[in-house]
Amino acid sequence: MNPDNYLYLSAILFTLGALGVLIRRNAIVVFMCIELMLNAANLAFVTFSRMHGALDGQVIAFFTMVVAAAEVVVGLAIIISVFRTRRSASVDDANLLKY
Amino acid sequence: MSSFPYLTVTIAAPLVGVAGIALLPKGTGARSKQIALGASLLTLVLSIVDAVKFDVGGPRFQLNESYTWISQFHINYSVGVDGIALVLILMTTVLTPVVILASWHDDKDRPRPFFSLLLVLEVMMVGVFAATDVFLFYVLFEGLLIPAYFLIGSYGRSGEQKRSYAAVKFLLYNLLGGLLMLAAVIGLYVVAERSVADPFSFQALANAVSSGTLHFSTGVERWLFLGFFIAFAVKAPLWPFHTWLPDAASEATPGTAVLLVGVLDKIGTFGMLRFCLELFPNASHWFTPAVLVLAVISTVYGALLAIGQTDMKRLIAYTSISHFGLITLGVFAWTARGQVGASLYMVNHGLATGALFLLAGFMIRRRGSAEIEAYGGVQKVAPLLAGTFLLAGLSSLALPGMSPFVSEFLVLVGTFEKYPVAAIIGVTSIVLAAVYILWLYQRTMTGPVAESVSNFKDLNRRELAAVVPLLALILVLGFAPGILTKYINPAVTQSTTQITVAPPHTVADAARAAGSQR
Amino acid sequence: MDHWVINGFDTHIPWWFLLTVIKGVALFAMLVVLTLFNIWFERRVVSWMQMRIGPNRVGPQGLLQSLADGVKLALKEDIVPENADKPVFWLAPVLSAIPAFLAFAVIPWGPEVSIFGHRTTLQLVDLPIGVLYILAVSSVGIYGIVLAGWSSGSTYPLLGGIRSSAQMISYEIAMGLSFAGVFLYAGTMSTSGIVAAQEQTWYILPLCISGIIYIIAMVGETNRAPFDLPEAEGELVGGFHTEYTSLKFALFFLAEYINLVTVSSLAITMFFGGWRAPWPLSLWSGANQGWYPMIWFLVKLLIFVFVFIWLRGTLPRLRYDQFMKLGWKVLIPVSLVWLLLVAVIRQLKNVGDMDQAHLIPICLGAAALFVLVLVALEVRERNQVSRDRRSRDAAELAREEDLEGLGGGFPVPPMPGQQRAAITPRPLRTPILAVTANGHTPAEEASDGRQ
Amino acid sequence: MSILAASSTTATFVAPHVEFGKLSPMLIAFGTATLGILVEAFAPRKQRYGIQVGLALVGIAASFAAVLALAGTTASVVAQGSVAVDGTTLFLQGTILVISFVAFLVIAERKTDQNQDAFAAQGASVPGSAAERETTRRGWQTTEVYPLLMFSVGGMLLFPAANDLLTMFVALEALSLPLYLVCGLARHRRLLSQEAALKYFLLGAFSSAFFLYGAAMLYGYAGSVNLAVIAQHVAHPTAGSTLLYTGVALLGMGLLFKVGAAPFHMWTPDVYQGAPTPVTGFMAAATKIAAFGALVRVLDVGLGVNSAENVWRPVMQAVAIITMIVGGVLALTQRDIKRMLAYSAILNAGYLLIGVTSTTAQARAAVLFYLPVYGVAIIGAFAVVTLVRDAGGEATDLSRWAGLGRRAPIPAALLAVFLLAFAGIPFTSIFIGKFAIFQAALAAGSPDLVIVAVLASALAAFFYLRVVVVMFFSDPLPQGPTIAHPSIAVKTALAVAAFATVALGVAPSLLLHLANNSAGILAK
Amino acid sequence: MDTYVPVLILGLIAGGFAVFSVIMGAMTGPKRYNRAKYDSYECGIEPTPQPVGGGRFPVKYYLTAMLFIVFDIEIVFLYPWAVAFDSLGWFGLAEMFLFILTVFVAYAYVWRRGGLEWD
Repeated sequence: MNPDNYLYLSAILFTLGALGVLIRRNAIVVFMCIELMLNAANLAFVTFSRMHGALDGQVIAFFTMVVAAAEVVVGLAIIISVFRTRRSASVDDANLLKY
Repeated sequence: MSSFPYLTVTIAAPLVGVAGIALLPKGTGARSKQIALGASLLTLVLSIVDAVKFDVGGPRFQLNESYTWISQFHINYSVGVDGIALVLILMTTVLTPVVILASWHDDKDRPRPFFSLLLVLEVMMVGVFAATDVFLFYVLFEGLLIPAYFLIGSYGRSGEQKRSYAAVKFLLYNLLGGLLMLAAVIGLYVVAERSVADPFSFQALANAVSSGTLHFSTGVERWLFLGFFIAFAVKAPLWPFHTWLPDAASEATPGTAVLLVGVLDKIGTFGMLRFCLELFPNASHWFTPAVLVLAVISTVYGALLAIGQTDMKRLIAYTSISHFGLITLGVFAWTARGQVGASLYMVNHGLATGALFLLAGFMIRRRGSAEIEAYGGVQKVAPLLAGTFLLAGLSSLALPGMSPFVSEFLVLVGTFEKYPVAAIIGVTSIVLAAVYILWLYQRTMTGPVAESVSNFKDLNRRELAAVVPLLALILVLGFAPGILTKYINPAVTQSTTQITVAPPHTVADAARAAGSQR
Repeated sequence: MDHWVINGFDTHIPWWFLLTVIKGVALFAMLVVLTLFNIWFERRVVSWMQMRIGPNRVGPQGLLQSLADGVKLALKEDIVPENADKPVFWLAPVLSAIPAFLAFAVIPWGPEVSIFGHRTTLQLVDLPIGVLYILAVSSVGIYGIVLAGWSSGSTYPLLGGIRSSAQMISYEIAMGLSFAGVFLYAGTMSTSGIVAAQEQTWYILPLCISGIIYIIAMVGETNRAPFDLPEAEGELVGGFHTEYTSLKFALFFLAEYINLVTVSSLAITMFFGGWRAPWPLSLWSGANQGWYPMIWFLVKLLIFVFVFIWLRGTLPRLRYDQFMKLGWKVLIPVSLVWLLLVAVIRQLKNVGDMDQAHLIPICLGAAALFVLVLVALEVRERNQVSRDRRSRDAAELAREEDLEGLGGGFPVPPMPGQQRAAITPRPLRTPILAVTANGHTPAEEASDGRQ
Repeated sequence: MSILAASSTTATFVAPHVEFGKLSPMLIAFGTATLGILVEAFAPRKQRYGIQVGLALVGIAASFAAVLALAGTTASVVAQGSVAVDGTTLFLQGTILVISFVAFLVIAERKTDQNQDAFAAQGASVPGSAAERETTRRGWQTTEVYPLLMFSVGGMLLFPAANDLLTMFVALEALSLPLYLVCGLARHRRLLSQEAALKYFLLGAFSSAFFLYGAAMLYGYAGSVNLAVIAQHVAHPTAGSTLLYTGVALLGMGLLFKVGAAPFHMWTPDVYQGAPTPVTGFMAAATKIAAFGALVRVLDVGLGVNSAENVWRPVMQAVAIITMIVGGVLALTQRDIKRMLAYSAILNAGYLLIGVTSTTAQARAAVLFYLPVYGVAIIGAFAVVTLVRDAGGEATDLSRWAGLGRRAPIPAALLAVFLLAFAGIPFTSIFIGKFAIFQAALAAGSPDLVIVAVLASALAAFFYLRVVVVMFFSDPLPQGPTIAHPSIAVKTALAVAAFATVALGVAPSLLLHLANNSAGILAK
Repeated sequence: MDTYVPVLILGLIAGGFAVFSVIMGAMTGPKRYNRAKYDSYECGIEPTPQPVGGGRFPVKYYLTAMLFIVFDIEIVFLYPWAVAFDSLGWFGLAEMFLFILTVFVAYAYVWRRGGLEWD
């Protein structure tokens, strides 16, 4: 299969994730969209890795997974603590800080 | 480079007072006044020593000192004085003890910071006149805003809204000007770095400009000129950059106002004379018509507005704007006579307006109001006060025999040689000056004694001690201006020599003028 | 690639494809049949252990009982609760059944055999990362369970689903760690490679600890007794599938039994020589060739299934905290340390400059030290926890829990007479006004904070 | 990377060479953090605070000693090409460590708030709940803050040193993730704090996703994430440059977010305001240093400044201008001092970007000089903010600060020094920094940037001075905030910050010299 | 991609079967409406109100999930190491010791701070 297609898929996923971050209001959904973006990057890395015939990209994907996992842990901790105090995970409800 | 750092010692002398004030034990803060007075008098003595050491016939810059400061940018701590700087330093060191004496009770019960700030301000004022490194000049030029800012904002008239408004306005105007100058200073450095070994040294730069080693492209020179000029125009308030001065001068304590108008603003005209003309002669020439228009407008506008004022201190501030217009006129007249007059005027204006401000301050302190309406018939209750006030006023309107007369005359004559129209319009300000000064005197001092004035005390000994030296100086210099011109003339001659575009005959004029003055 | 034309057809279907389809269908059929058999087997064996008879009516010895049950389930009403999230509720059983089948794709049933004159291995597909694939696919199965619990819109299934997933992921770690030792020895992740590497010795011998850990973990992983907490009838009714009926319920059931077979097969593949014949039989060279290995594999599988049933028949169910503790505080550290020990031994062997006689005391010493540390940790922990508990002010905590509505993290039904803070669905974009303990709303607090 | 590349081509495995000595500053920082976790696990609750603070300070000092020991060694790329240890790296690492030390002194402060530090007793407890009151009453502390911040410090040390994009990404996350958490742990005003953490996290993760995708594009372009290899491909293009441009743009967005440049600045004011003030100070100073270090390295090493100059310079210049305008204008309207300082941080990022866009060695040196002086001053400023307290924590609203100069002359004077420094008044370190940057920019031929910067400075002076006006020219409020008497640690921190701000304004030569010497050397 | 075709085939068979079952179950079974039947099951008492949209979630499980992630990632790194163990030699062993040690630090922390307590 032509590797370009994987890149297109990756770009689409990344764009979807980015749009989701900008449009969605629920912190968890926003967060999931960010994970989607990270995974789109992973897909791109792996595809390029295959195109270049080297394994670097796959190793990078490993590291990205680790980082994404750490991000999940931290992010969920924050979201849950916010949710516990406000009973809401909507980003719009987090509106105490304004200019 | 002289063996003993006379200038540095003079500059740093007030710091002795600051240290003394800082070391005062708790509860004895009131002693700061005496310490400050002592330190400022010490500085005065030292500056007189400098003047004595200064060889009138010698090279232009003397008492030079230079130490590497920031080698990465070729910045040096270098000081040195020519005649103009020297007389301005003398004026500063004279005014400071007078101001301290006059401000004896203006410290709002926080004497330590007040007098420390005055002394720090003196350090910077003396330093700025003595600096021969462009960067050092700039740093001090900007730095003295801070003590002045706190003096206006913390110790001025009551009514914090207006006071802090005036302080902020003062700082912002000057800071914006200063930042533009910073850009120009850096620009100058970047350009000069290529051809001048010591790109921040004023002497090196001036020499390079006059010898042609340092050549700016026309556009660059004009931009750099503008950067410097706007900063100086804000400082020496030239219409339309003047609006901070009436606010600042009227909100500050009389002492601060004296330093503000008497010394700080002189840095602006001093800077024009030294930096704009000598470093950017071509651009200065190109801009001269515009500058002259501004100067003339300032002169007339300041005078007209002064007439309309109801607040004494604002009135005096506006007279200063008018006078600064004249000084600028003299600076940009491109004649030696005009420039000598302008330099002389800087000193004389400092003394005359200083005395006027102080006396107004004494009155305001007694009455608690700066409104002219609130006074009347003071001369019957406090003849000494009225008498000194009249003297100061007359000197401000440049009555012959008083020192400002000489300088104003020289400026107008010098301008007339090349720009007669400007000079003629400038003359009208003399007429207007008579109006505002005499009318002010008439409204406050003569007539029936106002109720609130009836229990006025006359000047006490401290106040007399503050004012009398100034008036004495005005009279002495009025009759013997040569005391100062002997220092000023060589400096002007030498600087005009350096301005290559200046037509050669003006040099001869200047020499003649110098001779005639003697 | 060679394309053969099947007689009478014009279409070019490669043989390998046809073979794959055949193998796939066979695999599917066998799994379904095995499930039916295992259900019957379990009921009979448990009855036997409990001195009962068990199903014996439908078919010979009741063998068709499971089939009959399946038909009965298909004829029951398919109830979807009102509170349920409908699409997910439908999706969940499908999502849990498919991975169960898929996991089996890489299990080797035997060596190369000849089918219709074509040589092929008795394995659907031989992936180089076979074991990883199994782990990945079986993880997807967890989604089925969590989603089933969540979408039911009911308390017990939710708890059951979450508990179940917590349990599965907890034991998955121990399971994964136990595999690492196998990879270390085999040098590959391919299932067939691992089987091939066990030609000399089954890995259960050198990797005994790994094997034991895996066997424990696999029971936990399949939610089987004594680890069948998610379906603890006393606490949670039926667990995540409480609200499921009819064939959707049957699918969960199916998935569970297939998983049982899968993990057993994996155990056989990883530790018990795969399709290889056991020792005395392996002396006969023909035992590991042709179709015979499938027999050995099935026998081993049945033994494992029997062990599962045996456990269910004899052991009481663990409490949830005991169960999690076993997983986290025993299996994981033990397998990690074991892995390191294995690695050291292996490396020493590779280098070849170590007398094996020295090795055993070193390993034992290290293991003993480690156990001591663990014990110390646990003792201190216990002391600390009990201290903390004792010193807590029970009344205050109780009040806080009431207000939070989460009794220590779980939603709890209200006590009689207890007033519960009303939770109403809130329109979007308005600040929520939940009352916090000190009587201020968060919004108030926040605005206080801004002063 | 090369590990696997090697093993894929040849069967034999060559153990990578890791220069532990050259990595020691980072290793020490991460090691300290790890030790901190063990302390958290095994030390009795009462002693944890003391041990943690001591450990962190010792760790930072040891790491700094390692930096000093490395100073002067030849610039080299170590750890299989993933970390560059050169003049710039060591300078920035040293700076980060000094600033962290000062920041930790402020973070560890307990005397100002009834023997409690600035962090919630338990991060998980609901604000205002009985559980929280109980934990507070018992004096429990979230001492995890110290190891967390040490991890962050480690990440900051690695960030400007990273020589490939993967290492950079990992470092970016290592420095960000702990900060996200710590931001949400303020003892007072937890809701604000948690909101800040949430926003910081979401936007930070969003930007790091951009960074990563940019790295992926560059990997596709050059076949490697190593900056030097990318530079080679930029210099001698072998493929179309679409991937390069996309990659650089996305990468740039990620980095610009971290430095707080407009239009990626949205998080800054919220996070600065909501986070515990000592942490805000740390973040404002150290993160900025690390991020600018990384930015400079990506541009200089990765893009090979000269060849790709035309691609990114105009864009960066535009960003610098927008950043200065946004920072300057929005700061004018602020009533909260922390928020005001946040916008001022954006403004300062704009100044620094001027230095970044000029690619001369002078400009690099100017940036290197500006970073430490700004960092020290901003830490000092936030440290003063921690001292002005109300019943509900710090009184950050400007109106509450009226007349502070009279009630507490020393803190007010210190803050005035820092604010005047930000305003670029002569005799302060930041004035010299600005001078250096403007000079470099003019020499590099961008007078337009300098003009905007000058105008922005004037604007900035206005809002800095407003604070001074409020403090010194207004009469004190009758029920004004109290001024906490800090411990010797905070006093030291303040003294160091103020001294450095003034001393480096009067005698900047030494640091300028150091910056000049460090800037030229970039290991490639 | 050929390697995954068999998996796809098996997946199709299994998926087909599962979907077929679900649909069959819905079609073959009888439908007799009864209000109580469609309520959530709660052992016969009035069901507790369930906030719509999963408003409640037992937070403690979050901790388990978090721990799982840590160890799962550890496993991700262990597997390649284990497979390539023989060629990595002492270097690989030492690195893995360091790695596992680091994870153990986190593990000890979680253990000591009560993260491994369930009730």
